Amino acid sequence: MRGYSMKVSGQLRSINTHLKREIEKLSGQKLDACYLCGKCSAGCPVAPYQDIAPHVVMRLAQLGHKSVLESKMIWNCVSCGTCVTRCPNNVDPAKVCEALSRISKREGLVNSKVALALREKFVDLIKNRGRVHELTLVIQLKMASGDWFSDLDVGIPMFLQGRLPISGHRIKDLKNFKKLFEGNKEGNK
Amino acid sequence: MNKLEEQIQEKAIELLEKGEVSAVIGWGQGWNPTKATPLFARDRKTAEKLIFNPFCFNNLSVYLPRLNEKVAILTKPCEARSIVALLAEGKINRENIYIIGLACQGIVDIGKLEAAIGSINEATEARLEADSVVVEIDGEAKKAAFADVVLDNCLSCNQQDKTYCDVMIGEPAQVPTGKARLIVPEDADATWWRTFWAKEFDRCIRCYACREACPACYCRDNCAVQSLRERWVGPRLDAKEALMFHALRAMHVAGRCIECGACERACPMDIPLTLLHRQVGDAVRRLFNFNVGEKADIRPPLEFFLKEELEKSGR
Amino acid sequence: MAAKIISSDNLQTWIDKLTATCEVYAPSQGKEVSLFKQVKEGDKPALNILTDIPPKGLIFKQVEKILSYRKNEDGIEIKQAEIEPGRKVIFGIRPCDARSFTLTDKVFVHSDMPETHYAKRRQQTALITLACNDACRTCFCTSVGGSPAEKVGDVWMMDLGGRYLVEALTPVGEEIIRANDDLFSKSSPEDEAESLRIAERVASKMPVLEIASAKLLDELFTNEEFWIRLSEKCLSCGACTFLCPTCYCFDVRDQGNANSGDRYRGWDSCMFYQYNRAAGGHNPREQHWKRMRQRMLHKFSYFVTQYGDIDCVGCGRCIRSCPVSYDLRDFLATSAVAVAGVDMDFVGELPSEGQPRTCDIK
Amino acid sequence: MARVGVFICHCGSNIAGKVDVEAVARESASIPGVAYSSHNKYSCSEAGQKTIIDAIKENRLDRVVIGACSPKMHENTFRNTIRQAGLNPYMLEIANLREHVSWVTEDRDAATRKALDLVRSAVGKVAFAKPLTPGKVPVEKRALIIGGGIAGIQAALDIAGMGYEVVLVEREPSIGGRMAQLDKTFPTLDCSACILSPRMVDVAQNPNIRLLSYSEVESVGGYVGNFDVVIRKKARYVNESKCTGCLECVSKCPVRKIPNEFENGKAMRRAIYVPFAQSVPKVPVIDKNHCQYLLSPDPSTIEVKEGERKPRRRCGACKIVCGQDAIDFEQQDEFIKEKFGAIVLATGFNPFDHSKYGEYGAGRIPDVITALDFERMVNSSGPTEGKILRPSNGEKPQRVVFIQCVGSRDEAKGVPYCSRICCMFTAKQAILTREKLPDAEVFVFYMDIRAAGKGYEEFVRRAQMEYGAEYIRGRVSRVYESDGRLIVKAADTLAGLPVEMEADLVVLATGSVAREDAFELASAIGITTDSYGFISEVHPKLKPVEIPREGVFACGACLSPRDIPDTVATAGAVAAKVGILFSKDFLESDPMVAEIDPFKCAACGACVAVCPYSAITMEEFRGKKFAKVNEAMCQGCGTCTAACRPGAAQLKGQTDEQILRSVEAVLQW
Amino acid sequence: MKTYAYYPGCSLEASSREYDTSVRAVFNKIGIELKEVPDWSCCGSSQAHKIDGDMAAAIAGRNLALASSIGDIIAPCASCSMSLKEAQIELEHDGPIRRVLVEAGYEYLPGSVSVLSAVEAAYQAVESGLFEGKISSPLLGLKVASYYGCLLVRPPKIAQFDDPENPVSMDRIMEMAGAKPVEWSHKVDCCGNAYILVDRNMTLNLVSNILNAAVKADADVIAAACPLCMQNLAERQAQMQQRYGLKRKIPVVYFTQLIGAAMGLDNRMLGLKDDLLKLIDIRRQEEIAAREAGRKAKEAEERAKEARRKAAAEKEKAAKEAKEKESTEKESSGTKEAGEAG
Repeated sequence: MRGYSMKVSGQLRSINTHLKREIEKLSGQKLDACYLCGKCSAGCPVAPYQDIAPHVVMRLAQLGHKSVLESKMIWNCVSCGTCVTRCPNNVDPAKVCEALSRISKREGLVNSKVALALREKFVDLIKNRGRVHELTLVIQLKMASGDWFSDLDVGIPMFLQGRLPISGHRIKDLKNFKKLFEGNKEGNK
Repeated sequence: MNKLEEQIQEKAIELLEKGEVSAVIGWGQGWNPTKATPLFARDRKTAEKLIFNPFCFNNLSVYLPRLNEKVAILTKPCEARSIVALLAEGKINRENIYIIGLACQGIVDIGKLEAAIGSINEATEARLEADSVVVEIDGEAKKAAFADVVLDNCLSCNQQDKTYCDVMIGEPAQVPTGKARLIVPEDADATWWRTFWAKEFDRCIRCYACREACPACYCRDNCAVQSLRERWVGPRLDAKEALMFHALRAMHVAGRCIECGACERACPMDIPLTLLHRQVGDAVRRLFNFNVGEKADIRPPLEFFLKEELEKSGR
Repeated sequence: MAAKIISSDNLQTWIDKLTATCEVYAPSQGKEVSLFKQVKEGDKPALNILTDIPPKGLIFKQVEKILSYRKNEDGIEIKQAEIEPGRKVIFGIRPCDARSFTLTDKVFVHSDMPETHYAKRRQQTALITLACNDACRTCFCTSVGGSPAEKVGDVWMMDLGGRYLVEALTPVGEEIIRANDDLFSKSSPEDEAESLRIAERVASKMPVLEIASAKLLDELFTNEEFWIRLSEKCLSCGACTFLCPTCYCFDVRDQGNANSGDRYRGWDSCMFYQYNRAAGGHNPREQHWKRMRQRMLHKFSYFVTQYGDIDCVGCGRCIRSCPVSYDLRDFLATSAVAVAGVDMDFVGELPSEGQPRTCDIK
Repeated sequence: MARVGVFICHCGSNIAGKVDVEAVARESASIPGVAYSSHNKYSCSEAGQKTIIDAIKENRLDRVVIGACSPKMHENTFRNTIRQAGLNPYMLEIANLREHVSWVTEDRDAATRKALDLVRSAVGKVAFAKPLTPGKVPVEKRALIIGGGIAGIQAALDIAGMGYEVVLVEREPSIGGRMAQLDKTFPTLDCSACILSPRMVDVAQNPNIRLLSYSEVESVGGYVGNFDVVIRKKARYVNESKCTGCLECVSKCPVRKIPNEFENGKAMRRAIYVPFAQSVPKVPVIDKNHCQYLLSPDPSTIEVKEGERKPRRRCGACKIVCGQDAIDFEQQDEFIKEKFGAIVLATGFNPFDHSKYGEYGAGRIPDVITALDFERMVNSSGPTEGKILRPSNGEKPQRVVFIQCVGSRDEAKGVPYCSRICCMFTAKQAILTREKLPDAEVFVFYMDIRAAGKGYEEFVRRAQMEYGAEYIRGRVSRVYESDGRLIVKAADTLAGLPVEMEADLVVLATGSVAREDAFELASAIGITTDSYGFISEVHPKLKPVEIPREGVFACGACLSPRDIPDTVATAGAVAAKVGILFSKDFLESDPMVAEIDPFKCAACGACVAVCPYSAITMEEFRGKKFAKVNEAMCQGCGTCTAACRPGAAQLKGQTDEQILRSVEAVLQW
Repeated sequence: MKTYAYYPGCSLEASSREYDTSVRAVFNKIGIELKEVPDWSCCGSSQAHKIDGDMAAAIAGRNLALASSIGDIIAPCASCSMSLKEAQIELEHDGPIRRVLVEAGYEYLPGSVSVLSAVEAAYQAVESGLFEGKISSPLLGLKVASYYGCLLVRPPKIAQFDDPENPVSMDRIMEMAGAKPVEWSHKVDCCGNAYILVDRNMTLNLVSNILNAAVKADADVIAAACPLCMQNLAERQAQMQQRYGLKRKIPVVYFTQLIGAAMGLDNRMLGLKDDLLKLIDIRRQEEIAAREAGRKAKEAEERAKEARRKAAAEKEKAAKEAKEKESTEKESSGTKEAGEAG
């Protein structure tokens, strides 16, 4: 098992309340409710493979420290819900990571291009067809990561079994469906 | 005299002559055949004047709290619940009351009757014939279908076979079916009600007949409304002040009112007060799952407090 | 001025013309209750009824503001309430109701301390009385000093069938008739005779009640048993007093606070507990039978002693509207017997039993 | 017309900093009824009070409004002030300009306006005030103590020591409570039983103390100085006066497999038992839910056919072996009615039920135990006779992990508060583990160490430095079984390392929760609790052992989680309070109680039904029924005034009229 | 016949067709009609809300709106059911999302549908006895590790189903199917979701932990209820054996496939591999044999017990008789004494 590398750059001079409030607004979480007990980090399945632990994300978010926007952790949260289930203060660190990753993208500080690609390609796919076409998604992500050869042992048999069909469904009412993507543009800026 | 009346008189005379009670409270003939009047029979002679017909609209239990003697009371099935409610509140002593339940076929709503056949002040005779009420006025017999002129309360009567009493006279009759006097539109909202009551209460002359006729309103002389100090209701005579009085009364009888309609029948201005009390009553039934006048050993729901209620309210 | 005749058609024209010069109030049958309502041109009053609500309130308002006060820099400013100006006519008032005003006048107008609001309004108002062509089941005016055709008010009328016999009784009345003289024609002696016949017939329909003298009734005061039994079924509400044309008790209450507010005068009822409650909580008429006794003795004894008349006009409204159908005539009959010292078996008997039953006034 | 004097206090800058006090005083002068108004820097100071007295005398004032701090603070002060000026002390109204205005309002103008409104309201109210006089009630100088733990024991001994009679009621068969279950106490590592047992014996031997064990309080009526209490003495089926405590009966009882409550269910007892060796009284109890004799049907109730033999009761072994004939199967619950002047609540706490912690196995994993389990385990009279063993296989653990804050500081589990004792007992248990198992590793997972107390921090440091307990900062996320061992998943938040550790025994430092079942009588006694169920005191600082019902006190962990020293200290405090109460022969009763106007009363009885203190009864006078308030019992809560329809019930000093006038005064401008 | 709206989700159309067919077959057999939500779209899964929470709720909400004419929704994919549940909570109050939906021409009536995962629906069916008499070939002796993963029970405030730390519903379902659920430690541990494409090492580590735990618990098969879990757990076992110390391969199937097998449904609809079908048979035979042996042993024990009891009774009787004899003698002597004293 690996340790969190805890690579946090910069110095603490004061608290960036602006960023802190933005995180609170986007995530809907009260950051100060967290007393940093570390139970989220302790239970997080992916934390040992990231740069900083979830409770450190929470601490940096409390400080409004910009370095958190560059972390990998905020991109690689898998939304498994373990942290929120066990948090003694009913805080949802996953939602905080989610909010941070959105800000991170806006600020151009994305640490995990593949994770970004995963969510963007995924949503693009839905937007264009209404449903996800797994094969297209896999190919697009392979392109993003450049890792073409792992999992071929899995993919090829699946393809041959017809579990990854070449063409997928498109929903009929795409026109109205697309409105759902536009409707809320203002609310989420 | 019908058979029921014969039995009533017989029972009353028996009770009086055995000395079991000092009075039998029932109905006698009023100044007009369509007007029964409460009668306190204290001897054979007055007991022989006891009657019972569809014009006996008074709820007699209103007299019980102020009496200090052992009396017998005639009661319609529905109004027996008033007695139960008074017992529940400890206002009357069960040992001092002998309850004679009467099988009732329904009571005539004078308002409905007058709407159907015109003023009945001058009636010379009134009787029930088959399914209709016949009133003779000026030698002319005017007829109205009984179901059309019966009280709203009688239409939904479910008390026939569970009258709270010591003795029951007569056989349960069939519940009449008919139309309500006033039909509230289904989409009646707060605004509708506000307009409605503003119009109705505009007539109120604050004679307090409603209050005095109400068995639950036993505060009577001490009514908060007429308090000389804290003026809950102002001196002006308008619908607003009247609403304050009636709303205050409705809240005070909430959980104790059996919705007998005595207040409405007492009102010289014909204000449909039962509607107001039925609404409050519905709320009580919904909130506390409580039916007034069902059990004599439970105090009214607004007079005690259960921890579960706090939990249910989510506080 | 001699009596005149007016046709039914002209009668309506007369009413319409009256509305042009003054406020005219006449009986009106509403959905729930009948009462005196202001008539607008073209309205047809319901002249054939005895209203549920007497016209008392037109002159003696149920609630009226008598003054307002306001605290300002100079102290307290008091503003007497103004009475609405303009002449009024109460049209088609029954002799009993008209007579009630003359009784109340004794208290409020012809006294050492006149009641200004009442007196002024009374002065503004002309009464056009309509004699009765028939008697109600509850009528008993003849027993209390009135009559169905009593000539009371400013103008007196009687329906003779298609035409009305009209007679001005006061200068005001003469003026009213003179103003529309063209609508009236001369009356004949036959008309007068007819009117007497009708009055006779109507009067004969009413019960003849023996009323004990004021003094004897007063002696009945101490007979508690009598009053207790009499009032046994009374609920002690105020319906009878509020609907009585002669009851004039009132109460004065303020609404407001230390800085500003209004003072109101409103009807009170001797049947109410609070009516008699004194400062400190003592109540001389705590039990409702004492209040009933007060009401009865006031009307039939004290008022008689003080003003010479019975303070009841026999309209029967208290009987009609009583929630427990209490019949005032019971009291009159039983008290008459009681003062004679007979035992009390009779209580609850109906004195009017056996009397002719009558129908709607035509 | 009333002559009201208005005195506005600056409270230094507390009020004057936000409220234009001069303007308020100036404007007040024009309120109808106000004859005099002024302002003062410190009204509660001696000089300030003198100004008020002088102003009252000079201006012939007959009632007073003081605009100052909360009436909780100085109402009594100012009542005394105006009493000195010759007024009835209840002709006073306080407008709370500090807590209700200056401390909570930002804007100066708004604050001034609000202050003036409150003064108007107070003037409106005081104008209708009436002089009130307190009544006098005698004091029954006996104390009832509910709960026989260390708190109850200490309070009983102290009160008895003052020479007053005490009745100590304990629901369990023996006194001793939670402390009796403990092995050692921190930070001195004294043996718990060794310091407690002598006190328990003292209780039994003290002639001023009557001990009612295996008893519960059934109802409480009455009022301060005069409580009427009914105590249910549950049937023990053993005659206490005959029993010598030889326990022969216990050894013969065949029903052996009943989880012993005293051992937290981790050992078995019999159907007739004493909870533990040092039990006081040392009289066994028959558990009627398990006794074979009591469970078998009573032959007298069974009908049998002729010729058949009636079945006999099963067992009865205890009765046979008892040399004193002390076993009495016919015993019934006994109801004892007693009068007391004061009541002391010492009902203690419960350990948190860790079944809410699914991540720690919710009680399903045998080797995850609670702190109380550990106490019994490490105690030489406990189920393992003092040996620390893995419950799953009875082996010695190689590594023991302690997890702190289980059922403490955890809002998601409904316990956001700190239980205060867990840091310390965990350190103690870590030390005991290292003492008994020198080869075993000890890990303590903590969030913060809260060791405020004499010698506490040093104790924790000793656990780490002398005894080698390894402390890791981080809340454990999960404990699960794998291959016969436990896996503890956590994170060292200081080092930034994930922790996945194998362990043999996990001890959960379960927090303290309120013993809600102890207060079925809550409303009758007048107990109010905080949102966690702990008894609320009147004031956390100034009245820490008083509860809102006068004459009732509370001590120990029923107020909030606390350790033994604090518990004993509060017990002593309660004893002092009871002593003060009992030092008087008569009490003054608060005159601000309900009164019922018999003229207005409709005798509906609603007030009788709602009165939480049973202070109202129905009386009859000259044939008229009406409700009457016992002024000594009334606590002035006002419930009856709300229930009273005709408005006959009024709270003196807070009448409907006064309230309406004060509301009206605020609304009219 | 009760009707549910059926929301298959994208994966069930492609990579997880056997989940789709087995769910349909099982529910059909117990008399529950599944009506596919017309023109359903993707639920947004765990990715859409990372881009824009409101958009995610809107696209999931569209499916709720489409389903509201049919009734409660069964969404077999754990990710889908979670997304739909989350959107439904959002839609219950009047907010921007409901307005966006209306603008796009979809109307959702609050309270009109509730969302169930397939496990939830099956568990309800078990509770209400719909499976009674439907299990024709119970999976006797088959040791099943029920794998719930994250989103079936977490976060508990949204899932509103079972215990988030120790769920038992799938185990109960397996018991109903005759199988033997095993207690194991990784019931609710995360498998890494779609992040296999983002961080292979991390995901493979997570998957190996789960598989190792199941093997340690001696399970024959893992029952899953999520296409993503399925892909992660089932497809990379060869790699696991090579690099992550997985002792043996362990079949991973959808829990509905196992129910189907227990109900004797046609394997063409279930898509179980022959190896597993064989294993099921073997376990069943073993279990039947073991039960038979157990029954015999028990009978033997009963017989021995009865014999002991008889012997004891006889002994007691003899002792009693002796005692009674003694006491009658005593009594008679006692009366004698009394008589003399009198």
